[in-house]
Amino acid sequence: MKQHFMPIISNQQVSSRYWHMVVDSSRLTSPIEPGQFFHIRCSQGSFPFLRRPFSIYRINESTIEFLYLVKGEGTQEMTHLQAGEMLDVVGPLGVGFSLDKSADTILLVARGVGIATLAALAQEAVEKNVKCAAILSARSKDDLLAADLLQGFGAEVYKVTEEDGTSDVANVEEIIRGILKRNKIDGIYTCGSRRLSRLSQNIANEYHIPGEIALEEHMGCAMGACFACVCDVKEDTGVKSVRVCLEGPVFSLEKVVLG
Amino acid sequence: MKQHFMPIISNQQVSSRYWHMVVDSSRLTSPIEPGQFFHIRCSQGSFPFLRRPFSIYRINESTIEFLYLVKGEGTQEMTHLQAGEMLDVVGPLGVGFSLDKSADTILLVARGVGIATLAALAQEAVEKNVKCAAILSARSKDDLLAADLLQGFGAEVYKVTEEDGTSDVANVEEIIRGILKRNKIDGIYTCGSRRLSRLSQNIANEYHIPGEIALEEHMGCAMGACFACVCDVKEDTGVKSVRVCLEGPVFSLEKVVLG
Amino acid sequence: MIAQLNTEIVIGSLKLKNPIMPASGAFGPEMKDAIDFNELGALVPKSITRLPQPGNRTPRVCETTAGMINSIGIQSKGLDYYMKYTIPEFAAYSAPLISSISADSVDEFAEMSEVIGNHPDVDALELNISCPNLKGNGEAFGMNAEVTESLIQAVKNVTDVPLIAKLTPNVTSIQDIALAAEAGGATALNVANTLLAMAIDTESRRPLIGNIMGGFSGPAVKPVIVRMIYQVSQVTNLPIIGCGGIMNGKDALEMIIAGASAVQVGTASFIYPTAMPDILEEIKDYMKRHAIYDINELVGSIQVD
Amino acid sequence: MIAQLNTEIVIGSLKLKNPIMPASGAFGPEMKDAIDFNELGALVPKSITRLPQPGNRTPRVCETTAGMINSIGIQSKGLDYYMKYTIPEFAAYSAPLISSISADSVDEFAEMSEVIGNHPDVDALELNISCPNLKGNGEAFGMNAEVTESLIQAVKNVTDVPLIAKLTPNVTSIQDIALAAEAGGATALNVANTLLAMAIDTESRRPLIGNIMGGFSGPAVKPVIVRMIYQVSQVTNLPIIGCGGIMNGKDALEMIIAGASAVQVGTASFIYPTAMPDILEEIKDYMKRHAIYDINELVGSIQVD
Ligand SMILES: Cc1cc2nc3c(=O)[nH]c(=O)nc-3n(C[C@H](O)[C@H](O)[C@H](O)COP(=O)(O)OP(=O)(O)OC[C@H]3O[C@@H](n4cnc5c(N)ncnc54)[C@H](O)[C@@H]3O)c2cc1C
Ligand SMILES: Cc1cc2nc3c(=O)[nH]c(=O)nc-3n(C[C@H](O)[C@H](O)[C@H](O)COP(=O)(O)OP(=O)(O)OC[C@H]3O[C@@H](n4cnc5c(N)ncnc54)[C@H](O)[C@@H]3O)c2cc1C
Ligand SMILES: Cc1cc2nc3c(=O)[nH]c(=O)nc-3n(C[C@H](O)[C@H](O)[C@H](O)COP(=O)(O)O)c2cc1C
Ligand SMILES: Cc1cc2nc3c(=O)[nH]c(=O)nc-3n(C[C@H](O)[C@H](O)[C@H](O)COP(=O)(O)O)c2cc1C
Ligand code: FES
Ligand code: FES
Repeated sequence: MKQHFMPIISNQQVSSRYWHMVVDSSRLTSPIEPGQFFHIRCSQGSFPFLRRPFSIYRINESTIEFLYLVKGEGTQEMTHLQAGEMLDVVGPLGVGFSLDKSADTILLVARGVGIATLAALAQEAVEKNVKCAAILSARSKDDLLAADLLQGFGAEVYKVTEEDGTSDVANVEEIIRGILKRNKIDGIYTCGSRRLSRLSQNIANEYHIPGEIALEEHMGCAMGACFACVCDVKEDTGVKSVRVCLEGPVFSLEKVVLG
Repeated sequence: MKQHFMPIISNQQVSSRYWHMVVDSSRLTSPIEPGQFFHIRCSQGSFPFLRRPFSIYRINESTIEFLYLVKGEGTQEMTHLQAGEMLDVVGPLGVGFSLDKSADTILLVARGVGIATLAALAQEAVEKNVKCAAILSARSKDDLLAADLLQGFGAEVYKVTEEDGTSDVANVEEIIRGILKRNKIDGIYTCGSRRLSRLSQNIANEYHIPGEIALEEHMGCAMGACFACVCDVKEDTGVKSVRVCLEGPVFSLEKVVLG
Repeated sequence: MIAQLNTEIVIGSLKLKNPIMPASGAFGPEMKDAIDFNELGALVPKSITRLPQPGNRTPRVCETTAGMINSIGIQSKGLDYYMKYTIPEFAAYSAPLISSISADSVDEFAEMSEVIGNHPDVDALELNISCPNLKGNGEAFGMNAEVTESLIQAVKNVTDVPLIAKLTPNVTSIQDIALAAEAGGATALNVANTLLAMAIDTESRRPLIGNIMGGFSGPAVKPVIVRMIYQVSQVTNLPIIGCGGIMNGKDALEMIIAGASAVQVGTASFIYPTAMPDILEEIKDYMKRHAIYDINELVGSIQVD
Repeated sequence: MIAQLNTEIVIGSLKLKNPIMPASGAFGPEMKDAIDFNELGALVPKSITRLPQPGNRTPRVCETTAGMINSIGIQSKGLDYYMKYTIPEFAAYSAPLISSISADSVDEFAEMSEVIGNHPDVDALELNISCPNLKGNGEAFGMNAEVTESLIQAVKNVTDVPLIAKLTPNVTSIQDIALAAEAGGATALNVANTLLAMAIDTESRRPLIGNIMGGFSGPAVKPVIVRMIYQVSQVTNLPIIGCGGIMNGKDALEMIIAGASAVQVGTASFIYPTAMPDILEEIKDYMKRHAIYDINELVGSIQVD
C-alpha cells in the first residue's frame, strides 16, 4: 500500500470513450498480479479529491498499462495527464486472480471496460501455456477494446454488442455453451457486468467449473481501513461482509453474493 | 465588466519573486486606462476558486502586460499558465488615474509591486509629453522591477531598498524634497505602501500638489456588488465608504483615509 | 413541432419566469452590464437595514478550499435611501423584485416590512432571519423556532406580499425552524443562508476576516444545503428556494431534484459574471435531454427506495 | 546547539508524543505498511458497537467538491471481538490507544465503557456521541446538552480513563454541548464529527449514498470546524482535539492556533497514506521557522484585536 510516482510514457485515446496509459514501473519493487489494482490520482492538481481505482491492464518487463473509460470528472482529468509527468499511485492493491498452471483452457467473460481487468489474466495464461476463450461484450464495436490484443495472445475471441444486437444474455449463454462443448474449460473469469456475472455464476455452478469475479465498488481508502467498499460472500457460517479493496477485488465466483 | 479570454503570448519569471505576462488584447473593444485592473482566474482548473485582481502594467497596441509578485496559491498557479493558453479575465475594471496633459512633471512613489500599477501611468506620461520622476522602493535590488522600463521612458528614477538600507521613510522624504526643489511637480501618484502613501499624502498637502493613490483591498465580485473591498474617503459631508473595485482603485490622495 | 419548455415557477402570488435568481448580497445594479436582468426569475438586492450602517472592518472576504467566507456586516444606506433609489432602480426591470430585509428585532422587521412590502413595486419580501436578534441573547432569530414563528407572524400582520423566510443552516434541526416559519405564515423558505465559519492565517496567526468569523458560501457548502433542502421538503409543503454553493446547472438541478422550486446564485457570479443565464441554459439542456418539458416535474423528483 | 522541539501534549493522564492522531473510521491496522504507528500521537480505531452490525448499503462513499460523504453505518464486529483481537493488535504499539465507542443508549455507552475502559491497554475513550440515540427521538446524543451531560456522567461513573467527547457539528450551539460535556466530566472534547450532508446524481436522480445522507469530511468542512474549535476554546478550559478537513501541516496548525491541543486526520490519509507523518514534519518545520520550541505555545495562540 505504498505511494509511488511513476513516469508516464504515454496517455492516448484509443476509441471514442477509452484511453490507454503506459507508465514506467521499473522502480516498483513489489510483484504485480493480474486482477490487482492501483489507486490513482487523476490530476496534477488537488481535484478531483479522491483517488480512483484502476486495474492493471498489462504487466510488462518495466512498464505497466492502464485502459480506462472516460466516465466522470476523474477520468476526464486523467486524459490531461501527459507523457513525462508523474502518475501518483498507491499500490499494487488487493488480491488478484489465481490461475492454475495445469488448466487446459479458461473462459473470460468481459463486459465493457471489464476487459481492462481480464486482459492481464489472458496475458498470464499465455505465459503459463493455458488456452483462452474470451467473450467481449460492449455497447458498440468502437467500445470492443483489446480484442486484437487477446487474439494476439492466441485467444479465441467472441464479440457481442448492442450495436449488432448480439449482446443479450441469451445469446451470450448460447456462445458460452458452444465454447463449453468444444473445450475443456477449467476456469471462468468475469468482470464488468452484473447480468453476465450471474450468467457466469450459473454456468460455473451447472458445469462445476471454478470461477472468479473481479468486483467494483466505490472506494474511500482502498487499503481496508474505511469499509466503504464492501460486498457479501457466502461462507460456511453464513454471509460475510468483505472489503473489495483488501479481500478482493477478485472473489470466488461461487461464493460472491451478486446483489 | 465583461468576461474575456485573451491568448497568452508569454508568461515568464523576471526576478526571484516576480513574473511578467503578455496577453493578446486585440479583441478587447473597451479602452483601457492606466490604473484600471483585470480580475483574473489564476489557473485553468477550478481552483483557486476566486479571481485575483491585477493592474495593467503596460498597454500596447494589441497586447497588454501584467507584472505580478508570486505571493500565495493564486499567483503560484498563475506561473503555470503557458503561452498559447487563454487567460480568463473580467475587465477592464475600475477607475484609472487622471493625468493632466498640461502637467510639467509628475512624481511616482512606488513600493514593491506597486510599480506594476504606476508603470502604465509613466507610459501615458511619455505619450502626453509629461516628464516623470519615480521613486522605486523594494526589499532587495532583485525586486526593483521596471526601473529600466521607466528609464527608457525618460523618467528620472531613484531606487531605494532595505538591502541598501536606503528605503526608510526619512530617506525617501529627503529624496522627494530634493526632487521637488529641482522640478515643478504637478501631481504625485503612489501605490504599494501605507507608509509611503502617508508620506506622499503629507507632502502633497504641504506643497498643495494634487495626487492620486491606487489602493488594494481583498475582493469578492470586483464589480461593485458585494461591498467586500471598501475603504473610506473624506467628503464635505463626512467620511464616505467607497468600493475599491468600482469607485477606485484610484482615489484622490488628499481625500483617502489611510487606516 | 418542438415541445415548449416550461420553466415557470409559482411561489404564492409570485410568478417566476424561471427558477434562477441572485442571492442577496451577491448581486447589485452594477451587474447589468454583464447580464440581462429581465431574463432572471427574480431580482434580490442586498439586505437592507432600517438605519444606515457602515459594515464590518476589512478584510471582509477570504478564500477557503472551494469556498469563501464573507463578513460584510450588511453595509447599508438605510430604509429611506432604499425606498427612494433602490426600489425604483430595480423596478425598471420586468423580473419581480424580492426585497431582502435585515433587522435587529421582531418589531423592526415588522416596521420595515410594512414600509417595503406595501410599496407597489415590491413583489415579495425575503426575511434574513440569520442576523443576530439584538433583543434576544444575540443569537440569530432563525436559530430559535418560537422567535422565527412570531417574527414571520408579525410581518404577516402588516403586509400581504409573499414572505420568504431565509433560514440559517447553523441549527440542530432545520426542520423545526422550517415548520415554525410555516406556522408563522411564510409563503416560502430559502434554504439557506451561509454557514458560520472562520479561517486563520498561520503565518500571522490572525483571522483572515477582520470580523473574525463570517458566512461560508461556495461549492464547499453545497452538500450540507442539499441535505437541508431534502429534510425541509420532507416536512413542509412550502416551496423551497435552494441557496448555497451553486456553480452550474447541475448544482441547481441537484437542489431542484432534492426539493427546491427555485434557486439562488451568489458566489458563482463573482467568478463567472454570466453564471445565472448560463445555469438557466444548462437546466434547459438537461430538460431537453431528459424529455422533461415542465420544470415543476423536476421539483423534489429524487428517487429513494 | 540546536534547540529541541517539544511536541508533547498532555490530555489528562494521556501523554501524546505529538498532537497528530488518526480520526476514527479512517484508520485501521492495514495502514501499518504505509506508516509507523509508533510515530503517531495516539491510535484511534474505528468506533465499536456492542453487538456486531453489518453497516449500511453501498455506495457508502461519494465525492463532492473538496470533500466526501460517507455512510458506513459503523460496520462492527462487536465488543467481544474488539476485546479479544482489536485491543491486543493496537496495544502492540507504543502510541496510546484511544478506543472510540458508539452506542444506542446512555446505558449501553456506560456498559461498553466499563468493559473497554477498564482494559489495561486502553488509554482513553472517545465517545462518539454523534450517533443517533435510539432511546430518544433518534436525534444524536450530542445534539442535546442534557443528554450529553448525563451520558458523560454515566460513563465517568464506571471508568477512570480520560474521556474524550466527540461532538457533532450539526448543532445550533456547539458551546452549549461543550459545556454540558465538561459538566458531565469529560477530559477533552473532539471538535468535531462530520457534517450531515447529501448529494444527488442528477442523471439518475438518486442519492449518491445508499443511505441517502451521510457524514461530510475533507477540506471543504475545515472552516466550519475551525470556527467551532475557536468558539469552544472561548467557553471551556478542556483540551480540544480538532478534527475535520486537515490535509496538511498548515491545516493542522490552523486548528491548533484556533485552540486545539491535538488534531485528528481522517480523509487525508485516503489520498496520502503518509499524511500523518508528513503533517507532523510540516508542523516541526513551522515551529523551527517561527522559533517556537514548544507546541503548547501555539495552542490557542490566535491574535485577535
Ligand atoms: C478494483 C477496480 C478496478 C477498476 N478498474 C478499472 C479499469 O481498469 N478501467 C476503468 O476504466 N475503470 C476501472 N474501474 C472503474 C473506475 O474506478 C471508475 O470508472 C472511476 O473511478 C470513475 O471515476 P470518474 O471520476 O471518472 O467518474 P464519476 O462517476 O464521476 O466518479 C464519482 C465517484 O464514484 C466513483 N466511481 C464511479 N464509478 C465507479 C466504479 N465503477 N467503481 C468504483 N468507483 C467508482 C469514483 O471513484 C468517484 O469517487 C475499476 C474500479 C475498481 C473498483
Ligand atoms: C486593484 C488591484 C491591483 C493589483 N495589481 C497587482 C499587480 O499588478 N501585481 C501584483 O503582483 N499584485 C497586484 N495586486 C495584488 C494581488 O491581487 C494579490 O497579490 C493577489 O491577489 C494574491 O493572490 P495569491 O492567491 O497569490 O495570494 P494569497 O495571499 O494566498 O491570497 C489569498 C486571498 O487574498 C487575496 N489577496 C491577497 N493579497 C491581496 C492584495 N494585496 N490585494 C487584494 N487581494 C489580495 C487574494 O486575492 C486571495 O483571495 C493588486 C491588487 C488589487 C486590489
Ligand atoms: C459577499 C456576500 C454578501 C452577502 N450578503 C448577504 C445579505 O446581505 N443578506 C443575505 O441574506 N445573505 C447574504 N449573503 C448570503 C448569500 O445570499 C447566500 O445565501 C450565500 O452566499 C450562499 O450562496 P452561494 O454559495 O451561491 O454564494 C451574502 C453572501 C456573500 C458571499
Ligand atoms: C469513511 C469514514 C468513516 C468514519 N467512521 C467514523 C466512526 O466510526 N466513528 C467516528 O467517530 N467518526 C467516524 N468518521 C468521522 C471521522 O472520524 C472524522 O470525524 C471526519 O472524517 C472528519 O475528519 P477528516 O475531514 O479529517 O476526515 C468517519 C469518517 C470517514 C470518512
Ligand atoms: S475502500 Fe476503504 S476499506 Fe475498501
Ligand atoms: S469586490 Fe465586490 S464590491 Fe468590490
